[in-house]
Amino acid sequence: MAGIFGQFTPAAPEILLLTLLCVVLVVDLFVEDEKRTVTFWASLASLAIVAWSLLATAPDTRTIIFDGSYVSDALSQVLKLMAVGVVAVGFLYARDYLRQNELMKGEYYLLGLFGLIGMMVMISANSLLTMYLGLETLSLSLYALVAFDRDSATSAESAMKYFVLGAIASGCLLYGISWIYGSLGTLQFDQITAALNARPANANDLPLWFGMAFMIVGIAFKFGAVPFHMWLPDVYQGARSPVTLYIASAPKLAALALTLRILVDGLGSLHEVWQGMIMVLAVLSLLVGNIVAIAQSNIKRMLGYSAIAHVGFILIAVFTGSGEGFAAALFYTLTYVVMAAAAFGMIILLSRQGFEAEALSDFKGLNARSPWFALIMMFCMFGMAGVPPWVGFFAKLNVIAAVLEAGFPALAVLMVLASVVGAYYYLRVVWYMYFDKAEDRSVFQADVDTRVVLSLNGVAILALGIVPGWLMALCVQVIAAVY
Amino acid sequence: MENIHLTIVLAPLAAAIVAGLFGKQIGRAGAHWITIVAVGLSFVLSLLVLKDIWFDGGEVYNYSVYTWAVSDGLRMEVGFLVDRLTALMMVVVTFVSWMVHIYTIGYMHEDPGYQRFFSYISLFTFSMLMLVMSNNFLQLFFGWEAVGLVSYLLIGFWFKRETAIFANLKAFLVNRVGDFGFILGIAGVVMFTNSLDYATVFASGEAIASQQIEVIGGNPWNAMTVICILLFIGAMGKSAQAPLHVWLPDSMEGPTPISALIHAATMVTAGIFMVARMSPLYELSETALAVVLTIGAITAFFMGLLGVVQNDIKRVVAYSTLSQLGYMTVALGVSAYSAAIFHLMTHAFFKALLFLAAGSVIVAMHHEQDIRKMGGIRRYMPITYWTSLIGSLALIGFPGSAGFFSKDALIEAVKYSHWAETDQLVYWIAYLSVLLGVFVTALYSFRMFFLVFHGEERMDAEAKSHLHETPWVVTGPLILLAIPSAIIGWFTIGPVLFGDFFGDSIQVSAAHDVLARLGETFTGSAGFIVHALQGPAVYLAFAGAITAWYLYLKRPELPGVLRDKLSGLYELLDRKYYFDDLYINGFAAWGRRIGRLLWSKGDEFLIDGLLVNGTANTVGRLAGVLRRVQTGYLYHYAFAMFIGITLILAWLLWS
Amino acid sequence: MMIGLQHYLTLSAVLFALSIAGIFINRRNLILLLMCIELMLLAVNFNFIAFSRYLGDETGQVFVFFILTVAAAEAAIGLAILVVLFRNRRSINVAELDSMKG
Amino acid sequence: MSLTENLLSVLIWLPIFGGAAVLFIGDGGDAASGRARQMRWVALATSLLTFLLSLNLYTGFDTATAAMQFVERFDWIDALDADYYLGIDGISAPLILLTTFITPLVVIAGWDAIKSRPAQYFAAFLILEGLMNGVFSALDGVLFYVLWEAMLVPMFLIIGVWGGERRIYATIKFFLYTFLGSVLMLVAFIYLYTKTGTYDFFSFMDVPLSMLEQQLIFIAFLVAFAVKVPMWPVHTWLPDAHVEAPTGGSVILAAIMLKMGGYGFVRLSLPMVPDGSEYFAGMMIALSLVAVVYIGFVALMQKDMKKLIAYSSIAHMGFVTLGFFLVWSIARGSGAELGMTGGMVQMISHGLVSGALFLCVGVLYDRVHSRQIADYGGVANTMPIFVFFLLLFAMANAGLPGTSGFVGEFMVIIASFKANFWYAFLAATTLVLGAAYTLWMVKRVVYGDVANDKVAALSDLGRREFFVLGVLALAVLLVGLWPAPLVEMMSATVAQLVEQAASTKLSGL
Repeated sequence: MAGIFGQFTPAAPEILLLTLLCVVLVVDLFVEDEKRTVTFWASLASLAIVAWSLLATAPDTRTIIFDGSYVSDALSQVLKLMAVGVVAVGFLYARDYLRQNELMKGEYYLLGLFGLIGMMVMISANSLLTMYLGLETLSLSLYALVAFDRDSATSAESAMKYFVLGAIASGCLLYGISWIYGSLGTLQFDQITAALNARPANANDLPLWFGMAFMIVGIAFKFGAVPFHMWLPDVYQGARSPVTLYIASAPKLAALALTLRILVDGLGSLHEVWQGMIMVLAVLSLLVGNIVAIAQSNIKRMLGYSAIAHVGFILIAVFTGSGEGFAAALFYTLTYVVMAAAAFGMIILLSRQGFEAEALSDFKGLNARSPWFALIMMFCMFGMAGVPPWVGFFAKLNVIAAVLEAGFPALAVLMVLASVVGAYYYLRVVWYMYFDKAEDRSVFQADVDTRVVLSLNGVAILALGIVPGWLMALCVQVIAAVY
Repeated sequence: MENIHLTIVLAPLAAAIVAGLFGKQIGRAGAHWITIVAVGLSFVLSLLVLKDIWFDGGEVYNYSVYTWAVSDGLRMEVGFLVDRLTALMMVVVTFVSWMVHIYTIGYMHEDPGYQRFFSYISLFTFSMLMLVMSNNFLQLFFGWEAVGLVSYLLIGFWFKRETAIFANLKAFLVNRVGDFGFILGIAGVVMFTNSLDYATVFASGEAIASQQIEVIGGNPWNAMTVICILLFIGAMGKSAQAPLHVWLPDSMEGPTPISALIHAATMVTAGIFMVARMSPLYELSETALAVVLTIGAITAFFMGLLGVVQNDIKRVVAYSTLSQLGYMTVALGVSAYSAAIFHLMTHAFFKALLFLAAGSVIVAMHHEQDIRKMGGIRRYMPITYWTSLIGSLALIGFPGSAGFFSKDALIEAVKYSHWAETDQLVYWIAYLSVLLGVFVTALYSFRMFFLVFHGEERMDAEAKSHLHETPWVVTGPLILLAIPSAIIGWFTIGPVLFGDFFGDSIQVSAAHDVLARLGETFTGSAGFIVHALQGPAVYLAFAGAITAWYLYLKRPELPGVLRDKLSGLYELLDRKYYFDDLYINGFAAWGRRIGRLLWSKGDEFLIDGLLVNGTANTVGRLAGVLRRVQTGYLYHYAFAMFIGITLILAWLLWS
Repeated sequence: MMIGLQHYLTLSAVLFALSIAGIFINRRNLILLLMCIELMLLAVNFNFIAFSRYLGDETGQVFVFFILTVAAAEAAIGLAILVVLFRNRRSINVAELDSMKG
Repeated sequence: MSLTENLLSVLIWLPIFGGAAVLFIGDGGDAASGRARQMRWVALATSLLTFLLSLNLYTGFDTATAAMQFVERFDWIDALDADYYLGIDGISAPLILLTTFITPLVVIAGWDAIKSRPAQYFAAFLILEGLMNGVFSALDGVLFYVLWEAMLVPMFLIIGVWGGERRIYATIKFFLYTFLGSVLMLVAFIYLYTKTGTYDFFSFMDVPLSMLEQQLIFIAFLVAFAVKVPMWPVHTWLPDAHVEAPTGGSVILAAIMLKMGGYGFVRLSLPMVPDGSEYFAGMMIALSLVAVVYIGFVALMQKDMKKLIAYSSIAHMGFVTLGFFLVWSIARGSGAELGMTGGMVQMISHGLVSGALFLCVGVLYDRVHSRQIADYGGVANTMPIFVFFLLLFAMANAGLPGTSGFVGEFMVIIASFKANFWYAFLAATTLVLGAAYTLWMVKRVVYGDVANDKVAALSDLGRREFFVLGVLALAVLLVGLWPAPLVEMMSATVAQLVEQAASTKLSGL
């Protein structure tokens, strides 16, 4: 590879993806609707290539290119691989749904790939500029994705909300960036850190803090942390399920990168300052997410609120500002993405021609219809609820451990109590599936490959819970390698 | 010898199991044969044991059969202590039980639960033997509860009868109240000796008596007193001492044979036996003895009175049992343990006899138990008549009868007891009630006797038509029981009371040893009779009998008149001093009320309603409120973000 | 008086605040929202230019170019969504976008 | 992987995989199908095999030592220093035996009583068995917690799927109640982990802790275990869960799951935070006595048989906690072990007796489909054999000597007298109360004349029911007449436990 890309080898995956994407774009122009699966397979193929290139070009050390605005390190490798993987899985789950609903357009896949580029850029960003560009690439494709069912009023509405609020958020981020730039005179994270350490003790930090506050707004919005979460439930509910799946899974990885890069790579030395803000956001998300989710009757919306709660956990892990904390956050995000993919995969599986299985009650009696997929969904629910032996438990375990290490026992207690409250709405899904009579007994229309992958995805939640060791070790190594 | 002991105990158990579990297979005859043979075997072997230990001067056996459990140095074992006291009890128990077995063949012959009944009474024999042969408190408690269980089963034997199943529940619960004290007493023993074994405990009696225990903070009591009283509470339950007597009269709901066996001869005397067995402990606590004495005296007199107004033939006998148990307890209270045991033995014979006789009448009357519907039965049932005459005479203490010796010795013991010096009040209570008790006893016994066997025949013609003597299986035991009731006193009083029959099995401190003092003047049975004729007791007995004759044969209308004249007293007696009302409408009802209160107010309202579901509902409501914030309006969302920004900035400036 | 950095910063801050206020005060139509967003980005640009001039460092101005581009793309997407919305709703009234709530 | 070395693992995984196999075989959607029959036999075979293998625990058990036996230890999660660490001692071995003994009976009892989704039913029980064995043998915090929580899931489904009318309320309540309890235990574990850097129980026991730490940790443990036991006032989930659960569920719940709480106290609270435990001992004793008396009265007034037995369970478990927390109020070597042994024996006995009683109620329920006492009366006329067993178990429940119920109560009462007369006094009230509520129920259900034609139509025990109850009856009598082997099995461990409880961890600071 190095031969072709030379010094840009670390960026090879992005470059490849972009090229392949254009190819897919062109191909898509020439296939008519009933052969759309070609686009699908093409996208999958390109994703495979990207994944391979990721592995092939993995630098053994932290390398910075493009004049210090682009970094490739262990963290980026892991996050990118995960992103590629989960996007691919999402594409697969989406296929049958799209076909059944006459939505089998190339746009879904193309926008998905564009979004992926955005994520990868964010993940590898080493300067605020790169970060902003990646973020916008991702956000713009997401806005479009949400609205891509042109005949759905709700999609359009949620897209509009998402767009406007997202614009505000990026505006805030930019404004923050401008202040940071103004007070430090640079955009690159490592230089920012250097400048921070170099600045005189008596310097007036107010502009810095001011800028940082606005940047945190941007981060919080991307993650959907309270009170910047308002868009999230509506978008989850309004978008078509495959889109929701996409939004709910991969972007969280990018958001984590965003957070870590800015707050740790860049502003790590201001830890004491941003710690407080993050904690407030995190605790609010934890409580609001878990409590409001109870009142939901639409499962996509419910999962939206549950996502907010999970974000609370992730942010708390970051808030500790310790290596354990970051490792825990990483582990949490990775596993959460797996669970979210499976959960929305199930929703897609239950949906069919002209029927969106988004009401909680649509899961009633699933055990009678398909014991196996009821089991899978149960895995997802207990996994998200943090009940062992499913992997979600270990995610929470790590975070709590980090919190206690950092010396906040009260916070730990609050977290576990919140997750008890949360357990209720996950249990309700299980109860609908197992204890109630089925309302419709129609058979699923998904193809074998989807079923297999979905099953593996669900089983992974359990398997990772029984042998979480290697993944934890990996997260610890990655974090150790970077920070 | 050990094997013999084991056989004595296990034979009835085996028989009970066979008759109980394989009743169908072995049939009715099989059931009664196997049990009768087994119990007979136990009886014969018990005689052997008694002979060996009494005449051949065999040694006392005290050994452990197997270790139940060991924890923290406390050995909990199952073992036998066979000394003279035990041997005597064994003989009495097995003999009466054997008689009752035989009798049952006739009494229950048409009952569907035939096999079950035999299995139960054999099981009872086993339990009772375990109780008397125990050499430690654990096994004592085991036997104690086991006999209680069998009594529960047998009182409720006719479980279709509402009254019967009420009575057996009542019996079990009242006994449990006693056991409540009993187990605490055992715990106390363990606390101070860290052992359950009689020998060890008795050996350290002095040590216990020298210690104090603070039950109510601030005023320590003598440990021995506490322990003895607690144990005695158990005895009060089993031996139906006031105020825990209420179960015994109701227990008459059970078939008559068990009334004879369990509720007259053996089980109810377990308490007496227990206290006698614990004599080394009781001797060390004046207070405990005083309590025993008072309770016994009260029971002896007042329960006797109740017998006068009863019309159910069995209930009359039951109340007489109560009062006789009172007598025994009194004897314990004056440290005349051997007298108590002696009376226990004679009482076992003549009371069993009376019950069985009553049963024989009941059978003949086709389960009619109301003595007002009887009369003049003498003509039809000569054997029953004569045997029950012997029984009644023994009961009232007619000179020469078994009851006479035991009861008179007992009264003498009270009269000359050490209480005369130490505590006048207790002394007079005891002495008077045993004396007056004699009169009362005679009165109700002969009231019943005359009403049943003499006077005009009040039963309807139908009943009269097939009124005839009962078969030999019924009369046989009557005769066999009549013999000891008549004569056994004559032969045994010497050795048992004044001889050194009991040896070390009963220990009496010299100061208390009234029997020894009486013994100095004792010149054989005949002399005893002569001596007794100078005392008031015998004449009181005659007086009672004569009154009965006058009231119920000579002037049958008088009782009615008296009842109207003394209606208040009659009411009191008829309602049994309102004990039942107190317990049923008082304790039981309040217990249920408390339960309902705690349940509905405590559990359902407070804990579940407010705390548990309350929290859940609060969270739910909170969710309902919070979700309203999500109005769906873009500008509200934007506003929320704006708030967020300002908050963060505020936080920043503030920190 | 000489116009210095803080004046620029103040101006951009005012613009920024105005744009946010505009977003949540305006209850009529979406076009206004889009304009507010543009305004917001311009405020940011103002900041960047001012800083870059002040620091004598071009990065800020480069950034501004990127922002302008992105802003254009953003506007395009925003309008596209607006069109879709109008096709489905026959209205672009912000106060009617409340089919999803709670 | 030889059997003796990895016996515990076998006891954990054999039932779990057996359960998976049962799920795999399935029931063809019809309880009567041949498929279902195979499935049942597989389930039975698995549980029986597990039981037979578990007997090795008894035969191979060394009663002389208090050390862990049958130990297995492999690395599990290096990142957390959490190991797959198993081992048993005198307090866990009997409980494992109890588990493996009860489960086959439950399988047999549910044989044809379960009509809907039998495969999932039996699978749930088998998996549950494996998890419970795991809880009793886990010696690593994470492993323990994982199994402890995982246990809830099958039970949650068992109650929810096969339960009665209010099953959903009951099962959600059960899950959240117990979940709430255990998460605090998790926090405590993690806190100890931050102190020791490992989840090994023994390092938890060795690490010195300040009084405040110990008190807080004790409370965290307390919430977890008090809910499981359950102790007053966190007991209210139990009656609902019991009433709504299917017979098998109630049996497992009462016989084994409640024991988790008591086990937790002796395995974790006492040795890990001795000073904290001592500090709260008074409160614990008080709560235990409240359970005995208060609950005794409440049980008296129950109209529902299952509810009555459930409440009596609470009262009996009161004896367990009482026995455990007497340790500090008794002079060493004069009964502290007695109380603790009594508590342990009481757990085993209660497992047998309450399980048997729930099975008895199940027998009636299968025939009449009512748990209301009022719907019965005079059952003795139609079901003599059944009544024989019911009476036996009722008497055991009332603590009659000769039955297992007596052993524990006797020891605990004696020990508590040594501690304080009034402890013993209140504890002994169970003699009256226990007899009252148990026998009053028996009176109303069993005795009297035939109450209605449903009772008249009752048929006596079938072969399977007879076998199940018979086996339990034998066990009850065996423990009652000769508890020595059981007590001996525990003695060494109990002695060491008293040591640990009486020693202080403050000095290490």
